[in-house]
Amino acid sequence: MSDRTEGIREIARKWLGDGTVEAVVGWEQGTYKDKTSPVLIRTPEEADRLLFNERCTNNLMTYLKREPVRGMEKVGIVAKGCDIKALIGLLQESQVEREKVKVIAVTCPGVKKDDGTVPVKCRACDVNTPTFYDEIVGEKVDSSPEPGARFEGLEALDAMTPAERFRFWRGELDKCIRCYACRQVCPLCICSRCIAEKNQPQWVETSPHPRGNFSWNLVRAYHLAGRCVECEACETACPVNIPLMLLNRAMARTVKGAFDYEAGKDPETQPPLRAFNLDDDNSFIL
Amino acid sequence: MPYMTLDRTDLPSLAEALAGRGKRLVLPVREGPELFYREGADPAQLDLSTIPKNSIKEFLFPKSEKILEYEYTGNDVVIDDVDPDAGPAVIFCARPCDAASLPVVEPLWNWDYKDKFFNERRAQTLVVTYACRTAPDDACFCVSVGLSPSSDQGSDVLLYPVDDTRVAVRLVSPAGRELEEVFSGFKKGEVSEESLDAFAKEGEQSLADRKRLDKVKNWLEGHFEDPLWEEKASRCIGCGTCTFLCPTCHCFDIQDESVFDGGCRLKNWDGCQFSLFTLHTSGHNPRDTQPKRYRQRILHKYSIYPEKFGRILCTGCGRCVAHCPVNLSLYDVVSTAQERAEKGE
Amino acid sequence: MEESHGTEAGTERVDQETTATSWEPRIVAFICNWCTYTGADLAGTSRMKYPPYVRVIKIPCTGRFDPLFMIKAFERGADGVLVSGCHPGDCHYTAGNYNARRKYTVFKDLLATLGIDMDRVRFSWISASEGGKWVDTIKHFTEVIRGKGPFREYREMIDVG
Amino acid sequence: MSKIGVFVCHCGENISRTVDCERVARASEQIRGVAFATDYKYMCSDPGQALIKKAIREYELDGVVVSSCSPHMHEKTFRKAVEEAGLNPFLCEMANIREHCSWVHEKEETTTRKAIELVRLMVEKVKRNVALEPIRVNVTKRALVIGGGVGGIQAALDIADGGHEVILVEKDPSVGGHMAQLSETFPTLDCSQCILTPKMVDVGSHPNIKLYTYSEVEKIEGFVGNFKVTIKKKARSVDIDKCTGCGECQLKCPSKKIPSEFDRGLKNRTAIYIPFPQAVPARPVIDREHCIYFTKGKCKACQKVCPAGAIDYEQTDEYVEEEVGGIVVATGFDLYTVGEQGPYPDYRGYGEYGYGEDPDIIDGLQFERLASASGPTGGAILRPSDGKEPKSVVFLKCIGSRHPSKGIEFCSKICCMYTAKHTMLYKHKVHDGTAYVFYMDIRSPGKGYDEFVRRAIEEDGAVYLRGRVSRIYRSGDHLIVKGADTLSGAAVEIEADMVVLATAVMPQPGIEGLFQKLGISYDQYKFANEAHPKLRPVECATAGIFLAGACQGPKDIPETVAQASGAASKVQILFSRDEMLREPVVAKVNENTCIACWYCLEVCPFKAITQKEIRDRKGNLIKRVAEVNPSVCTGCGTCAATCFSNSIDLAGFTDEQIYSEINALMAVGQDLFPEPGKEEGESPDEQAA
Repeated sequence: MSDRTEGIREIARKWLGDGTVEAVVGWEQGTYKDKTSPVLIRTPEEADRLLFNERCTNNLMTYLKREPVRGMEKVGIVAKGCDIKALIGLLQESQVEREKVKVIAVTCPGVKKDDGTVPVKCRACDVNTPTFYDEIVGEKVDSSPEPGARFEGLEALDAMTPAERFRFWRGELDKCIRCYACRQVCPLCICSRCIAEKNQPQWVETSPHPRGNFSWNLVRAYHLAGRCVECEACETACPVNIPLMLLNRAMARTVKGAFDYEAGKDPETQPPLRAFNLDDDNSFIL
Repeated sequence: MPYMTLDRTDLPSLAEALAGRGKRLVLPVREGPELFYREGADPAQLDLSTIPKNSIKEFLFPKSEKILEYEYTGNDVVIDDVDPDAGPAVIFCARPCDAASLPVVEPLWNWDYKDKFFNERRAQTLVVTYACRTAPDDACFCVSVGLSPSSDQGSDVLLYPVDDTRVAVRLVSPAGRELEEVFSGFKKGEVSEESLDAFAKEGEQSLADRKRLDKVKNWLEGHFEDPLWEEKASRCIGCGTCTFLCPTCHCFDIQDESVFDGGCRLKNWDGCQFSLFTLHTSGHNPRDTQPKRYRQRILHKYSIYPEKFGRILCTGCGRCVAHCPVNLSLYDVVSTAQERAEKGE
Repeated sequence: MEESHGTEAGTERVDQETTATSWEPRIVAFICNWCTYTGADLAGTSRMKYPPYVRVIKIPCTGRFDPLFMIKAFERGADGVLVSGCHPGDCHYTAGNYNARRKYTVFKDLLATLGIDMDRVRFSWISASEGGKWVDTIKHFTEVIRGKGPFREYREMIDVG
Repeated sequence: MSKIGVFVCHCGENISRTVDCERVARASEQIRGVAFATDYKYMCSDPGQALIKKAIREYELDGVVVSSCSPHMHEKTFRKAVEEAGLNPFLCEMANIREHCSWVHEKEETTTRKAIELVRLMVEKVKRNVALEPIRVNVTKRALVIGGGVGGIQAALDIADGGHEVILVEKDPSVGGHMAQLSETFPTLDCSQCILTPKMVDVGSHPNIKLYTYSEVEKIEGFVGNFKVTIKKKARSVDIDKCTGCGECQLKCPSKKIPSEFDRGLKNRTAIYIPFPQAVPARPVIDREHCIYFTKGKCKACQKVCPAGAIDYEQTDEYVEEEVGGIVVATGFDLYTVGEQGPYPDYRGYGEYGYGEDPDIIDGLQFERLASASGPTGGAILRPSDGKEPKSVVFLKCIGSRHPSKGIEFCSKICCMYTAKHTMLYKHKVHDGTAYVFYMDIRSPGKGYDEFVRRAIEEDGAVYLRGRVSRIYRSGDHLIVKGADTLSGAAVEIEADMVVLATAVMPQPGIEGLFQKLGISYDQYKFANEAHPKLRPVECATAGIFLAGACQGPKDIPETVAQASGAASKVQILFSRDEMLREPVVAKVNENTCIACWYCLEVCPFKAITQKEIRDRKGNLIKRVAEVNPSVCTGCGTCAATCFSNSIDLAGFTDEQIYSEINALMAVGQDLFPEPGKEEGESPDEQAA
């Protein structure tokens, strides 16, 4: 990992030094346990704060949508393959201009969660060595996605009756406190005014009561259908430990099955809810 | 004066005995990798291994609470007051930093307006606190704000886990002392006052490297505009994790929810890190960037609130440090302020 | 405590509805102006008969259907929700129904994942000439909802909310 | 507080037979914001309307709900009445308690309750209605016609004769299209060129028609009444203003072995050429792909002989912009590829029939050229391989058409007729020859059409065999055609001198590119879609664009011409006013919260949404947002339902309105269905109990 760290610092120093970018978004050592923290580096001297290790879990692409990064003419960003999927989503939806963002891709053998376990996204990873970037650091890491890993969490859910599923989700969603960490940390929740914050009319009640929570979590998952790149940032951030990725992955599975689409693969494709085919599945419409 | 001790294994039974019939019982239990205070959980599942992820705030100031109802009849409207649904409750094995949050926020709920919802709950809630022998988490910094791992502030009863098997009992408040009988029923032995002092010392010792934050207030008052805010808080994503996990954050929002002919008014948690928190109808937002919002949070906790109510609005529980999705550490920010104040910067 | 946000009267009303034998299904139908609405008109001019528990909310096109509508209908006590528009290829606006179909595809799976009983959600294409199909659809859907009874799971959330 | 009026109609007894209309009115009175409610026998009658108008004035109503029949029946009536009383017509809505209630339910409590609830929903909606003004759109009274075949020619002439300017764009060097290639036309056997040529000349000389040949539509912007078209004039290498059309250049051109497109390869042409003698304009064009000067760098024979000095090798593609108000699309058809490969990669072709390999296997248009007096053989039917007169000709129908395994399911419609015509033309010229026709069905509806086919069979002795051909192969001087006669059940083998394949009618290859520029939809075969297959067969769903001819589907000449005149008429209707009024049910963007993800732009079926830049006073770009062009928007609302942040709303069906309707489904305590006679002011609790 240290060579990756050195590689990132070197490119950041160069870009910041020659004015290629105004700033570089990367990870630095955090203050709590072994956590890392996103950091905005503005001078070549500060570049030595940047690092890469297996605790670089945050998807930094979320900073592209907010100030001060959003307003910058040119910005460098350090990214794992999975993070770059989010960039591809943002490009598809015209939220960033490719020329403005310089990507320092880092090959990644996988990261570890706070509790030391390996996230599903790493077990299912097909982009250990990124293919979409401006510069890349780290030696090549071959991808060998574990078959079935991506949707394995859905099996238990599928096995339940609808009533059991409903009870399961009531139990989970009632916990929601509407801190919106899921939304704020998500690189693809791009609305400047979330539907949950629009009150004329108030489609999604903001109250963290069961009804409001059910609507909110449902709408969040729906609005990410075909867009979520499964970076797991939402689930990682959730302070009440709602298994949000179950919903996101259920949507990913639907989109794959119904439209043969996977988010974050190709900036030239149309997200599925922005297009249609004449021969889309019609079997469920009576 | 000696203090009675109980067997640690008797804690679940004690919890049940305290709750008795009809009292709501809140205690920490494990859910996945973390602990949470939960109401109605099985006392046998009591887990004291670390500090829970949520604070006890939600049991006195629920995340959503109905405060009135209204109904239209023809073109008139009838408003009905609503009483808090607040039966007697026992919060069992709260951490000292959680218990200490109660006296911190009480003046707020009883300032220009006496909030009957908080007050009624507070009056009916017994807080039995479980002192920390050593800091349960790297994020803890209670000593920095004048508290300690065995602080009795806000507690009715303080339990000291003096060793692996015994728990000493100190009845702190009058309400706590009224329960002597219940506790005596579990009495197994005694410890001296000195051993509790030693316990407290051990706890404070475990946080010896934490800074006292006594100069932060002054520093903040002179550094409203400072590069520190941008440097630390440009990473803030503006979620409500820190404010909602915080035992002392108390902001709320009022929402009306209506159907065809009426509805109700709710008081819901709100947080100063949301961009909408200060958004005016005109579209103007006086705190228009995340660093400004973050500064406000620190200022409120360490300067404005102390100015008004004489107490720092923080008990050093460290939840905002440990659970921030982007690892933006409040302790890091305020201790930096302290350091700079000490250096005269 | 926090399970007490519902207005009292609302709670009573729901209780009354769910327990009394007088419970009537509440079906909300979001239908497009050009095909299904006109088809339902035809059912009327043909004096066909169907159960009176459906409440039609007219939208110009199924393209206008936002899944938020369905959720709000459930929040307001619907026991079943129908969305119906022009057959593929017949859309007055050429493609609104194709866009709608994509939304349905995604949203129905999401509802199913969350444990919503999919018998309570129905999508159909009913043209302006299919008065009979409208009648059959409503009859059948009403029967299904009657068989299921009130949407207790969702109404529980209404009670506490 | 709103002041809504509710007017409950009995519709004679149509509603009151099953719905207690008086009770509906009384219940409506109790809805918050309702200032007046009444019931009446016939609300749509003059006294009924007068009652509404009076109430609007008397109670200063700011919204009206007429609770009666379907809005499809009387919405216009009541909105007009409301407008006459000084209220904006869009503040009136209808609750459909007849078609959706009284007529479909029995007389019982639930039926009246449903009627009350339908009124309640509509009252809640109307409270959120806002006054809307019709959208006015200026009309540029110039038309664009794309395609210079018979359809385009007819449309252009009709519009021009109506007194409006027409821009006619044709991709080939001459107008005329496929009809110019035909010999005679069914069912009258009149000479195709004889009837078409005068029209071509008219188009070339009409003072109101601006003709762009050898040109293509490059770009289209704008909307109905206000299109801006960019036309690419391909470099012709000949200055047609100087050129006199004398033809010297063609005679001297050394590159003479280029298969003529017009004669479908049965004859050769030169590199500088006029496609056919009657071409309009009768001016040559240099085919740069085959021109020796352009390929090898020297020659210039044409320039040397041109007496007018019209040859211009330096000419480049030129782009011109034209502003038009309406567009007629008449891009016509092409024939299905018969060989293995062709311009339609999705279709398999008919390799087994040997087209393109054996010169005596030709398609229908080639036969037309053989039979044409102006064709390569001067009208004599001679087989291409050796110029001998074929004594037996086999005609195969449905080549491509009605053959799903080859990729096409539709019937090409004209082949039955033209094949019958071919057999007749053949028999009229080769009296001792035999024409065989393999067919699946004979489809000859149309004036004089079936009689025509019968004549081919009965008078001219064409041998019709019902079945498909499995294989065609050469055996010495003959082609062996193996097939089946399904009527007799026998296998058939015919020694033919020539085979003619009636290939499917397909859209022009690549035409979808143009359709996409126009923003009009097309089917799986790339035929343009009409707005409604029966009632709006000439219009496209996109306002201001009309269809003529085979670009929409297989059509014969009379149909094409009729539709072209129809399209021309539609254009002239459009041009009959200086400005158009459109229903204001259109979408509107909330620029504050739009994040420019362009979902709306992509899902809009009408290309009504564009990107707009918001700049500060100094001109710096602040942000981009979506913008709806109200002149183009048709109000489907797909954008509104697709926008994640609800930053687009649809007037008339706003989120607020729909929300209010849904919200009105639930009440907390009020008795929603009070019985008449019950005292007011009773507490809800008592009522509930």
